[in-house]
Formats: sequence, C-alpha cells, structure tokens
Amino acid sequence: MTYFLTQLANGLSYGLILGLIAVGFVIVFTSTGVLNFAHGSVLLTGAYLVAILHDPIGFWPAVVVGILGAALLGVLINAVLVRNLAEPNPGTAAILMLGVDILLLTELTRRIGNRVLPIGAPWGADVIAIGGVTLPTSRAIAAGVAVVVFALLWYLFARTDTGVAMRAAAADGDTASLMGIRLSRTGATGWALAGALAAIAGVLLASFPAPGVAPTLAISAFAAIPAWVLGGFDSVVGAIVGGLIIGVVTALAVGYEAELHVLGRGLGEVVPYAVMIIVLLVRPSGLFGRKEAVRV
Amino acid sequence: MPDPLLLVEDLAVAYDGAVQALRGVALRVDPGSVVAVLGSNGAGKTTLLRAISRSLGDVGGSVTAGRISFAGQDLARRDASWAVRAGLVQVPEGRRIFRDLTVEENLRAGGYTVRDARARREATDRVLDLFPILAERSHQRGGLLSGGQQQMLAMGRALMASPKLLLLDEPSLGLAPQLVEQIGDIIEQIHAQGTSVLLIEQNAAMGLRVADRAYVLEVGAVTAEGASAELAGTDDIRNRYLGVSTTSPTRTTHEDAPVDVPVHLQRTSGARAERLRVEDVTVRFGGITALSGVSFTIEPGTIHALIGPNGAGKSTCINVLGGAYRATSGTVHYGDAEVTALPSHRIADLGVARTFQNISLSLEATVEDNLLVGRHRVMRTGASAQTLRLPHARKEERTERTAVRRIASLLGIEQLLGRAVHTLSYGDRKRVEMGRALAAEPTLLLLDEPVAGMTHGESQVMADVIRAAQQELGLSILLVEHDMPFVMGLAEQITVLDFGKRIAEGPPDHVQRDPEVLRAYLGSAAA
Amino acid sequence: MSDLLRRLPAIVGLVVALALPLLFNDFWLQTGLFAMAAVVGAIGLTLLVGVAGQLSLGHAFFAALGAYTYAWTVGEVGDRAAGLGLPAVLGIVLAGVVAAAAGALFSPISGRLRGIYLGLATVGLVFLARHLMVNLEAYTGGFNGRTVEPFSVPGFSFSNSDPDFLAVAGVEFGGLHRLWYLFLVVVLLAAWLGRNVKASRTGRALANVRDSEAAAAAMGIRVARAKATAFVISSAYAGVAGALMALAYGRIAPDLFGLQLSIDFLVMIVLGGLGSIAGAAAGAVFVVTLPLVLAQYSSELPFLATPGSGGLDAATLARLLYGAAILAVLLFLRGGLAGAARRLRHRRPPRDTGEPPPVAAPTAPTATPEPSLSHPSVPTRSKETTP
Amino acid sequence: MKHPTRTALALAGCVTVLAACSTEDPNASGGGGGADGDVRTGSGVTDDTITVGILTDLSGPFSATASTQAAVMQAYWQQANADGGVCGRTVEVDVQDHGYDPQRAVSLYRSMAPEVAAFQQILGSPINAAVNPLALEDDLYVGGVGWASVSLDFPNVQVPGTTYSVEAANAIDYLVDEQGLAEGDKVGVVYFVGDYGSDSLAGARHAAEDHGLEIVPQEITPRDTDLSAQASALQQEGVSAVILAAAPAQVASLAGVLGAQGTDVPIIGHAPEWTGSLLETPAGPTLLDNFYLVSSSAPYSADVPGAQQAVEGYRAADPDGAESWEVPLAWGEAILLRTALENACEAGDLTPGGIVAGMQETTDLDTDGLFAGTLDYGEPGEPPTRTVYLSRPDDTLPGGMRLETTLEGPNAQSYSFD
Repeated sequence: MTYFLTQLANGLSYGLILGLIAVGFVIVFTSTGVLNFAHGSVLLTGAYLVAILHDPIGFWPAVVVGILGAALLGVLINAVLVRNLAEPNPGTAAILMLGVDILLLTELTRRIGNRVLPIGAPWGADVIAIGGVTLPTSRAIAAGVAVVVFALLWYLFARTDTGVAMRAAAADGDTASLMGIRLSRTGATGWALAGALAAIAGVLLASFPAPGVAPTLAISAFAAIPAWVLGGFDSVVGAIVGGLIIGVVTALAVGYEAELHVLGRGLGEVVPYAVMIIVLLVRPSGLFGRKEAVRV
Repeated sequence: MPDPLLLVEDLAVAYDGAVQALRGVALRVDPGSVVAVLGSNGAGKTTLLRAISRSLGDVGGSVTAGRISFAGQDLARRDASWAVRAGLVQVPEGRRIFRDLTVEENLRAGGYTVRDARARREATDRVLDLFPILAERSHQRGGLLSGGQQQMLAMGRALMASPKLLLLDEPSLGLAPQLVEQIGDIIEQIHAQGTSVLLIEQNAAMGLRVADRAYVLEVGAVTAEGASAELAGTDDIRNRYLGVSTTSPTRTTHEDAPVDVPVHLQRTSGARAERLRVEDVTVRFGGITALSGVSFTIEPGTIHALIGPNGAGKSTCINVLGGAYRATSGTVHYGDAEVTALPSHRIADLGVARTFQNISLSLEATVEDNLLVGRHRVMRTGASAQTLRLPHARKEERTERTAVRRIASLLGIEQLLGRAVHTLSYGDRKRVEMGRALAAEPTLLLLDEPVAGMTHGESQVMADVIRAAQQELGLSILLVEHDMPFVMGLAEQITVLDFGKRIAEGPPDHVQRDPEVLRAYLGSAAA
Repeated sequence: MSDLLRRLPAIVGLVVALALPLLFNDFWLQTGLFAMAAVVGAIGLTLLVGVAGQLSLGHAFFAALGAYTYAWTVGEVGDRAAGLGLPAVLGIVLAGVVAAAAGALFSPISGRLRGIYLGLATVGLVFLARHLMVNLEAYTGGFNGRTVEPFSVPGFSFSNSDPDFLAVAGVEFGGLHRLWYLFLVVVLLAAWLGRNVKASRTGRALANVRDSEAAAAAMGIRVARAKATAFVISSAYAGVAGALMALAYGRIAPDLFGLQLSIDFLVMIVLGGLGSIAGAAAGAVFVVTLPLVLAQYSSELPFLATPGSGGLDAATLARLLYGAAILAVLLFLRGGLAGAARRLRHRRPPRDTGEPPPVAAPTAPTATPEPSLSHPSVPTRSKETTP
Repeated sequence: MKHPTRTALALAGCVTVLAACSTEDPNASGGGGGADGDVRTGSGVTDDTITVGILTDLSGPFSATASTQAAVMQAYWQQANADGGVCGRTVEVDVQDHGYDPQRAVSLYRSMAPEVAAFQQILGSPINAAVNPLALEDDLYVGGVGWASVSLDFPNVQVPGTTYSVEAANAIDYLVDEQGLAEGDKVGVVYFVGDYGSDSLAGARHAAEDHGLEIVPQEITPRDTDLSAQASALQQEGVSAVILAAAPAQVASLAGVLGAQGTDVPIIGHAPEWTGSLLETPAGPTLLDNFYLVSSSAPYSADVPGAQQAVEGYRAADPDGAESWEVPLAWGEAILLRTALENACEAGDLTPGGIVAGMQETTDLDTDGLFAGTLDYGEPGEPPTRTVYLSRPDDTLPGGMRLETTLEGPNAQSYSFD
C-alpha cells in the first residue's frame, strides 16, 4: 500500500509539472492558434539561463532571468515569425515552429556540449518520508510551486482585465477585437505566459532527482502532448487534469512494470499515448475540450 | 450643419480582392442622432459596419476606395482597438457574447479599454441601471442567458466603453416582438443619454421607429435615404419589403438574358418528387426557441416559399429539412421516409439537395469541380476504378462533365467552368451554388436565399432558371428569400414565419394582404 | 500545342530522372533512393493534409508497418526473424495493403477528428509502433532490427548480384542503379494515382469535406467515411514508402521510424505547398537533400571551428541553415515551393506560348505583387448564423 | 495493385532492351585495384596517403561526445603522421557528420566508401544498424563503435574491448565476490531500451542465474531523467545492488533518489554514463560512496602509461579539450586501427579487405593499459578480451574517476554470444 502511495505521490508531482508544460501548449494554441513544436526548446532555454547564471548572480535572480528570458523568447518568436507567416494557418505555423526548434536546439546543444549543467536549486537531495511514503523534497516543492502557479493563473484569468481579455480573445477573437482588445497583444501575452511556464517547468524538471540541464530536457516537453490532447486542446483545467492523469498512469506503469510484463517492456513510454487514444475514442474533443460547434 | 461625428464618403469594399461588396457608399451620422441603415441580406450592411469598426481584415475584406472619418479623424490607418478607444464601438450581428465567460466577465471585456477605475465603475452602474437583469445574472455564464438577455448583454458590453457612437448590427434579430419593442426603448434611452447610434436593421419597422434618419442599402449601394418618417411612407419601402407592387423602376433586363436556347436537363433515374410533410417541428438551441411547432406541406412539383423577417426561423427550418440541425421535437416526412431521423447524407440520397445562405463552395477548386461534387450522388463507378482510370470510369467522367456543362449553360456560367471559385463575383458564386444543387438531380430542392445580394435583373434571371429547372425536372422547391418581388413572382404557396411560429400560409396574393404579415414586417402602424 | 507545353517540365524531368544514374556516384544514387521513397510518402500525406484537410503525424507508423511487412513477406523462411519467403512484388503490394488496413482500423478516430486535432492524436501511433517493433522480436528482430531481402523478380535481382554484372552504355549498373529505376517506376505510379485520386469523384468529395462538412453532407457525401478514406489512402502510400525505405536501407530497425520521420513528411508537404503532388515531390527532395548539400558546402568554409572545439563548426552551421531555410520558405513563399512555381509560370503573359516555361527566375518570386488569382490563405467564412 | 508491378516489369524490360547493356564484367579478372611495389592498394590509399573515414554525429544529440572523440582521433593521427605515418604514408582523416539521421548516414557512407581505406569510426547505434551491413558487404574495416554485442556479428567491425554483457557479468561476479551478495539476493538492472541496455541486461542475467540472484529489470528511455518511480520500485523489491545501463542524467537521478531515501546499495554503471560533472550534482555524495564503473577502456586519470600518453597527446593538440573518458578511448581506437593498418602493410595488402584481415591478425595486442587485458581479434564473433576495469569516483582527479582494478570473473568467461 505504501508502495502504491509512493508511486502515486511521484506520479502526481510529475503530473503537475507536465500540467505546467501542457498549459503552455493550451495558451499558445488558444491565443494564436499555433501548435508550438518549439515549446521544448523554449523550456530548455529558460532552464539553461538559470543553469549558467545561478553561480554568478544567485539562484533566485537567475530564475527570474530565466523566466523573463523564456517569456521574451516566446514573444519574439510570435512577433517576428508567427505573425509574418506568408500563409497563416495551423499547419504552416506548426512547421514554422519546427524550424525554430531546430535553430534553438542546435545552438543550445552546441553551448551545453556533453556537460550536465547543475541547476543550483537550494533544495538538495533530501527525501520526505511520511509513514513509509517517500517523495524527493524537490518534487514536493515542485508540486507546491505548480499549485501556486496554477492559483496565480486562475487569478489572472478570472480576476484581471488581461486574463478576461485573453479568454475573450480565445473564445471569439473577432468579437474581442470589437471590444478594443488587441489580438496582437493577447497573443504576445499568451506566448510570454507559455514561455514563463515552460521556464518554471524546466527548472523543476532539471532539479533533483534529475541531474541538471542537458539537451534531452527539451524532449520532455513532448511528454506533455498527450496530457494536452487528453485534457482537450483549449482547456487550461483540462491540461492540468491531463497532466495529472498522464503523470499518475506513467508512474504506475513503471512501478508495476514487473506485474504488467505481458504488455511488453518499456511500458512507461507508450502508456500515455495509449491512454490518450482511448480517451479520444470515447470523447473526440478530449475530457474538457469544447465540442466543435457545427454551424451552417 | 454641425460637424458630422461619422462621415463615410464614396466607400468601396472588396473581399479576397475579387468580390465587390460595397461601392460608392456615402453616409453621415451627426452628433446626438440615431441613423438606421436598412437592407436585406447580402446588401452589404455588415460589411459597411465592419469597414467603420476596422474589423474587415479579419474576414478578408479591404477598403478599395473612399474614406471614413470619425470625429474629424481619418480611419484609414487605424485599427479596431483605436476605434474603440476613440469612442466608436460595435455590437456585432448575432450578439456574439462570450458564452463561456460570466456576465460580469463579458462586461469586463467590454470595458477593457477603460483604464480609469472610476470611469469604469460609472459605466458599469450605467449599464446595470439600463439592464437590471444583468445585475441579477452577474455570475452566470453568458451562454445560459436567453436570447433577449444575450442581446442586452451584448449592448451592455459595448456601452462599457462609453462610446460616442454605438454601432448596432441587427439588434432585433431573432427576438420576440415584445423584446424587440424593449430593445427599441433601450436604444432610445441610450440615445437620450447622449450616445449617437448607427443602427443596421433588416427589420424596417424597428429601424424606422427609432432612427431620425435612414439609408437603404441594396446590393452594395445606397438606393434611398431620408428622414425616417418620410421613408416609412414611401411605396418604395413597402414594395421592397412586401413586394406589393410587382413593377419596379430599378428592374431591367439583365445582359446575361434568360436562356432562350432550351437547355435540356435529364434525369439519370426515374426518381419523382414526393410530398414533404413538416409536422409540429420545434427546435431549441440553449435558451432560444428558433422554431416552435411549425407545420406545412409541400405538394410534389410545386414551388413553396418560406418567408418572414430576419430571425424568424427560416434558415433553421431549412437546416432541419437538410439534416444539418436536429429537431427538438416534431417530424418531417419526405414521401414515406422520415427525414428527421436521418443524417444529412442519407437525406441527400432521398433526392433532397440544398443551397446555403453563406455560399459554401470549395473556393480553390474550379467551377466545374464544384458542380461535379453535386454529381457525387449520381456517379456510380468505384474509387479504385477511377483511380486507375479504367475505361468505364473515364467514360462516366466524360458523361458527367457533359451533364455539368449543360447545367452551367442553363445558369449562364458555362464560360466560367475552368475558373477557380475564389475568382468569381458574389452573384456568380450564388449561381454555382445553385448549379451544384441542381447537379445532384434532386426531386426536392431547398434554396436558402438564392438571390440575396443580387440585382433585380440578376434575380429575375435566377427566377427564370429556377422555373425552367422545376419544369424540366419536375422538382419540388422550397424557397427562403427576402426579395419579395422574386418570391411573389415565383412561389405558388407561401408559409410565413415570425419568431419561430407560422403566422400565415397561402398563395402570394393572399399572404400579401394578411394583416399579421404586414404587422410582422412593417410594425403595427403599417397594418 | 499548349498541352504539350504544359507537360514539357514533366517530360524534361522524366528524361533527367532516367539519365541521372549514368552521372551520379553512389552517394547521390543512395540519396536519390531515399528522396524517392520520401516522395511516395509525401504524396500520400499531401492527399490527406492538402486535399482532405486532415493532419497526420502518424505517417512513421504506417511507413514502419509497410517496411516490416515487406521484410516479413519477402524474408527467408527460418531466418533470425520470421519470414514467409514470398515474391518481392507481393511484398510491396502487401506493404500498402497492410498499412491501409491499419489506417482503416484507426477510422473511429480519423473519421471523427479534424485537422490539427487528428494530427496530435496520431502522434500516439508512432510510440505504439515503436513499442511493437521493440517487443515483437520474432517478426521485427527487436531493437536491432532485421535485414531486408533485396527486391527481385525471377531471373533479375535489384541488388549487386543476379546478374552479378550489368552495364548500360558503359556505366556499371549495381544494386543502387537498378533500385533507382524500380523506385522511379513506383514514384511515377504513385504520382499518377495520386493525381487521379485528386481529380476523381473521391478527391472532389474530400476537398468538399475539407471546405465545408455541412455542404458535403448535403451533397450526399458521408463525411466521416470520406475522412477515414483519405486516411486509408494516405496510409497505403506511407506503407509503400516504408517498403521502399526498407529496400533503400537494406536493413531496418525501430530507430528509423521515429517521430522525426513523421515530422519530416509534414515538413516536406508544407514546404512543397499543401495539396500539390508536384509540391510534395519537390518538398521531399528538398528535405532529404538540403541537409546533405549544406553539409557538403559548409565544410569548405574557412572561418569555421573544428568539431569538438566548442566553436561554430560546419555541421552545426549546416543544421542552422536548414532550420533557417524552413523559416524562409514559410515566411516568404506563399503556397510553398509549388506556389512559387505557379507564380513564376503566371508571370509571363498567357499568349506567349512559343517558348518553354522558365526554369529559374533571376529574382525572388515574392518580389512581384500578388495577382488577384492568388491562392486565398484561409477560406473565409465570414458570416455565421447563430440560431 | 497488380497494375504497378506489371508496369514496373515492362519498364525494366524496356530499359534492358533499349540500352546498350552487357552482363560481361570487363574487370572480372583483376580483383581489387592496382599493385604498387610490393603493397597492394585499394580504395583510399595512394602512394603517399591513406584516407580513413569518421562518420559521426557532429550536429545531433550526441554531438558533444562525438566531436570530442573525433578531435582526439585527429590528434592521434596528426601525431602519428609527425612520427612518420603508417606504411610510409600520411594518414588523412575524412570527418563527415550524419547528425544522427540514418538516411544521411547511409548516403554519406556511400560517398565515403569508395574514398576511404577504413572507417576509424561510425558512431550511433541506429547508424551502425543501418551502415554496418553495407560495410560488411564492401569488406570495409569499421572501428569506433559501441560495446554492444550486436557488433560481434560483423567480422569487419573492431570492438574496442569487451561487450556490455561481459561488463555486466563481471559486475555481478564482483558483487558476489567482493560485496557479499548471496543466493536469493536481488539485483536491479535499470537499462535503456535498445542494444546497449538489453546487452547489459543479458550479461547480468547470465551471471545472476549462476549465482542464484534474482534480477529486477526496469526499462527506461533516454527521455526519463527523473527515476523516482524506478528507485521506489527498486527499494520496494529490496534490491541489494543496481546495475545501470543508461546515460549520465540517469546515473545522477537514480543515485540521488536511492541515496536520499537511504537505499545504501552499490550502483554499477558502464563507461558512457560517466562524466566528471556528475560529482557536482546533488547525487555527488552518493556517487562517491556507492558508484562503481565497469569499462573496457581506462578512465581519463587512470594511472597506466597508455592513458597518460593519450592525455598528453590530446593535450598537446588541444590544451582546452574535454577531460573525459572519450580521450583514452578514442586514442586507443586510433591505435587499434593503426595496428590493423600496420599488419596489413606487413602482409602487403592495403586494400580494404587486407585491412580487415590485418585487424583479425591482431591477436596479442597490449595497449599499455588503455584497454583492459590483451586484445585478441583472431576469433570473429568473440570479444577480444573478457577483462574489464573497475573504477570508483574520485573528485580530486580530472575526469572524476580513479582506476581501481581489473576484473575477469567466471561468468564473464562463460558468457556465450550465440
């Protein structure tokens, strides 16, 4: 039982981080209609900034720089590239982001080399144990940070003008612009938010038990795609729930791999996608997605 | 004369660089006045508003000539956000409230441009004062409000920016009579508070009631203007909305003259028109009842029209018949088959074809290919035979191309067969849409506003085409249209809808004199 | 006359394709094989994405299925991984058929989801494929993969043996040369069939579904089935492309069919110009060969650092240039490569028919103002009636 | 779909008939190029030069390790050329980047194969899977591959030391002999999906069976950098030791979690998962206490002459180069190729096939400790040695690893490659 609870705790904390990444996908998608294939390299950029700066300027200032840097990167990608597409549609935008991903990842790989850059987080390698259930302290902190970030997001979207404007723009951009809401600005805000969330997730993913920042960190953003799809493409809540589901399912699949051996080795990698496909079979628009309205 | 608040001079607008939606439009709104722009569907009313509120770009339109100035400022290089900040706020057609946001959040989005907290509080108070119901529903999601409440929310949302000029796009669309009255009162109140209003209306009764001055827009050009009281009395308006007089001075023979050479359409099968019975059909969407207990019958081989003011439920009715919408209750039978139980493509298999109000052709494909899509149902060879271009598939393809050419020549678009649809004018697109439906060899043809946005000459040609097709193919036709001369000259039987209910039925001359119909169109005064 | 003119580029292209093996070294022959395999897959994907408006990132799954089906069908009985020892021609056909069948199995999802939503759902297939490839060791050889029997017909093998020596016009025709012509035949067939599909009743129905599902349904088109059909067709193409890849490699392993392959296919058709068969082919050649060309030339630049020194080395530069090339096409070429070519052709007056169409333009094609006959970006659906 | 094949046949037929074709090989009699003096030469060899190829990943995910190895190899050949070259010829190195893309690798192989005498290195397991069969067909020497057993299937491939399976079997023997594991104990094996991980698992299984230990396998992917779930599972099973076949990120993660939750068991890893910077991560203390490395090549700071020469040689060429396990390994791999070339030269056959034969004639090579044991490539299908190095982390040394001893346990000897 404690074993189960340990895996559950692991899964939930990991799921919350996945949620942070998935929310970034949702926000970029709803505010500018872009499937952000470069989300992973933005995440890596944020984490990389923290890793190289924590020594000279201290961890917390470095985190601030990392978050701002990733946010700025997002804004620039949107302003310089996405908004200047010759043929703006989701398909070309997605491929554009692949191009961006190639550029960012190549350059970061070159800079990082074969080092693993420590993130320099003050929480060390401790583990919390409550009644036999163990969880790395950093993971508990990560879960806490994620919950706080989600609360802030909720406040932003429900209580502030900017947030309401973003939701309005996502729901009906055409009408929102008639309210004086500049779609270019909500788009920029969306990219900035997504970048900031990615940087936070990057720092959390690079801290213990992970060793630090390495180029493979960028791939971890892909793990959030099933969470995003499963939650419904345009739902922030869905992304968080999706993250939790994927996190828990993955942790359990790994934890009970021995018992599930009939299904083949390496189950942890395929299970998130299997869950995603099953959910889509039952609910094609995901758990929390708006059903596409059929209008004539 | 005071300096105008809004001045539109010689405005021309085109979509996708090809479709001319407005030309030479001039219009002025003086401070403190209410101005109405009347016109039927496709006349370019919404385009005009979008040009003023700087939101044309979102839908692929652009101003090709003329200028618009607001409070002395040229709007040419301004965006929608600037316009709102300058005090020019639009309430879009169909309300377009944010359904997933609460009432409060909707208002908040409306007040987005107001940075001053006190000004915003005052605006909120003013709006809640005007619409007390919104205060009660403050925490409900917008999508849960009734139609009238949604309209109020949409107007309240716009008023949050404390506009100098409020642009209202068809505020009465789809609302019950007492609500329309109420909206009218509210507009007057808004006006009394010092806000000028530019009102776009299809409901002439409503528009003429609240406006000081009105313009009539027709096929992208202003055809009449004047003080509301004067316009309301003219025969022109009566004619345009009720088609009482069948001779119109603007009517001329179109250059594409009706087809003299008889073009013969042939059926590939022996299908025959059946009786269509609509029984007690009700359709609800969220809080709105779009159709309520509507029944009528279309006899085989007749032309039946469905008319009524905008929002009366005509399109909803056609969408139920075509299978795009589900009826909440009631049944529709075509012959022995129950249409209401079938998906769209099965209804099509029964021999029911339709056109769409908002043309839905494949824009990048050629006219010929679009027409061939209509033949989908008729063609028989399998996909693999076509892919391998086996002889019989090629033969069928040739036959079908000939058939399509025949339909094109009936519609006078034969020379356009090789052109991509997005290069065509609006009127030609309408014809292609009609051709695609005819290509399906229907026994029942549902036409949703086939001549909206066409000139009288063009619509006359269309009438000839419809009549010819009906005779050649022995079709039943259900027609939804606002162009009354067109309807009155074509239909054998007319059903009139208002606010989702059937209010009259009968032959044209009977319907034209029905007091209920007059009231619905022109308001109680006219009746 | 004008018909001949219109076909001239195609004819010239065909002659060039037939002649190239006489000039190419093994490097370019091998690259050409990969490019041609990619062309087949890209044509299939453009039928799905460009014509039917559906997105798929699952192409690698179907390619893998095709590759392994071929290897299994043709593989020797009693080899390390199972095989049926059937004729190679059957192997290629089965590769398409099995992939199509798998595509059909996916129809509950492919028929119900639209566009980008379907694209993300299909990502799952790639991971599923990998799981199967690694775990079904008896058929796939597991992680280390399995060898692929060369293509052969009785008495002639498309490899370096049987006949052991073959020369045409003084050039020795080894396995790569022979495969080149085999691939060329498959590519031409794929393009021809693709064009027929596009121009057929099915193709028109798919385009109509893309532009308006409601209108399509009203014309009697079964929307869900049309979407599933498009998916099946493109799966079959991917399966054949996979079989070609297997032949080009000679040995297949799960790593060859990762998500990157799916993404590459998508890059090909978007760069090439959605919905255009020629565009898909051009995009495939672009994506397969550009990194190689860039690597070739960037290594000759003098200012670059040596690998391992941490400076900007040639390989990194080539990769950066490749990324930049993708951005450039998307930012500056409307309608991708096919769109640019179309504009080039439209630039000269239509009555001028005496000369062949221009092959290359001296200036950037985007410099010319867009004619009104351009490709609309997104079909406008301005007015929506809300009931 | 019958149609396509018929057309294909028809077209193939046309080509055959129309073109001037021949099936007589005019060169059939003369095999393998011209002879020069007493040394026969083939591709990549002229009177003054021998060209060797490096086909590696300079722009993809393994670009960091790959470019270090390429730089070390180039430094070696530079030095070798300065000392007079091989067989009276200068050795030129042709480096090409495949970016970890198998298609590019195969194409590049096609372009390099006619121009090189041997491949000093072909790097990346999907690349090896695709290219090695082609190299076998062309009878070309391939070096610089990983230690996965799959390489032994290719007689033309020179494995730099023993295999992961033998390393893992040695590790298990060591655990039983020195760490007191006994029958019934459990050993966790956390391994990457793929040839590397599964080879390690196979070796561990073999030795565990002999000792009556139970293996608890956990498969992971390079993407898994948080191994909390795996660590918990291992703790739950009560393992007494862990063998890890992964990359540095996984070492740090697993060791960190195991250490933090108080699972004080030895963790044994393979060479590719070590980097000195691991000691700076939160897992550092645990690694110092519990980590062991089994490897075929000596660590960077190993106190053996071969490794010291390698480090000196590389430092001379690039004073700022990386201080990592790649240095002695890549240097040693260059020595392996040099030996093969010299053997071929002696035999008077510098054709590709002659170089492969030269490699197979390397039956008793002592690398001054660069590789554990003496190397014998005389028996294709068998690794050249079954001896491995055991090293421990040491944060005072460059590269962070101290060479402890050599191992050659009974199960390492009995492991069979069939």
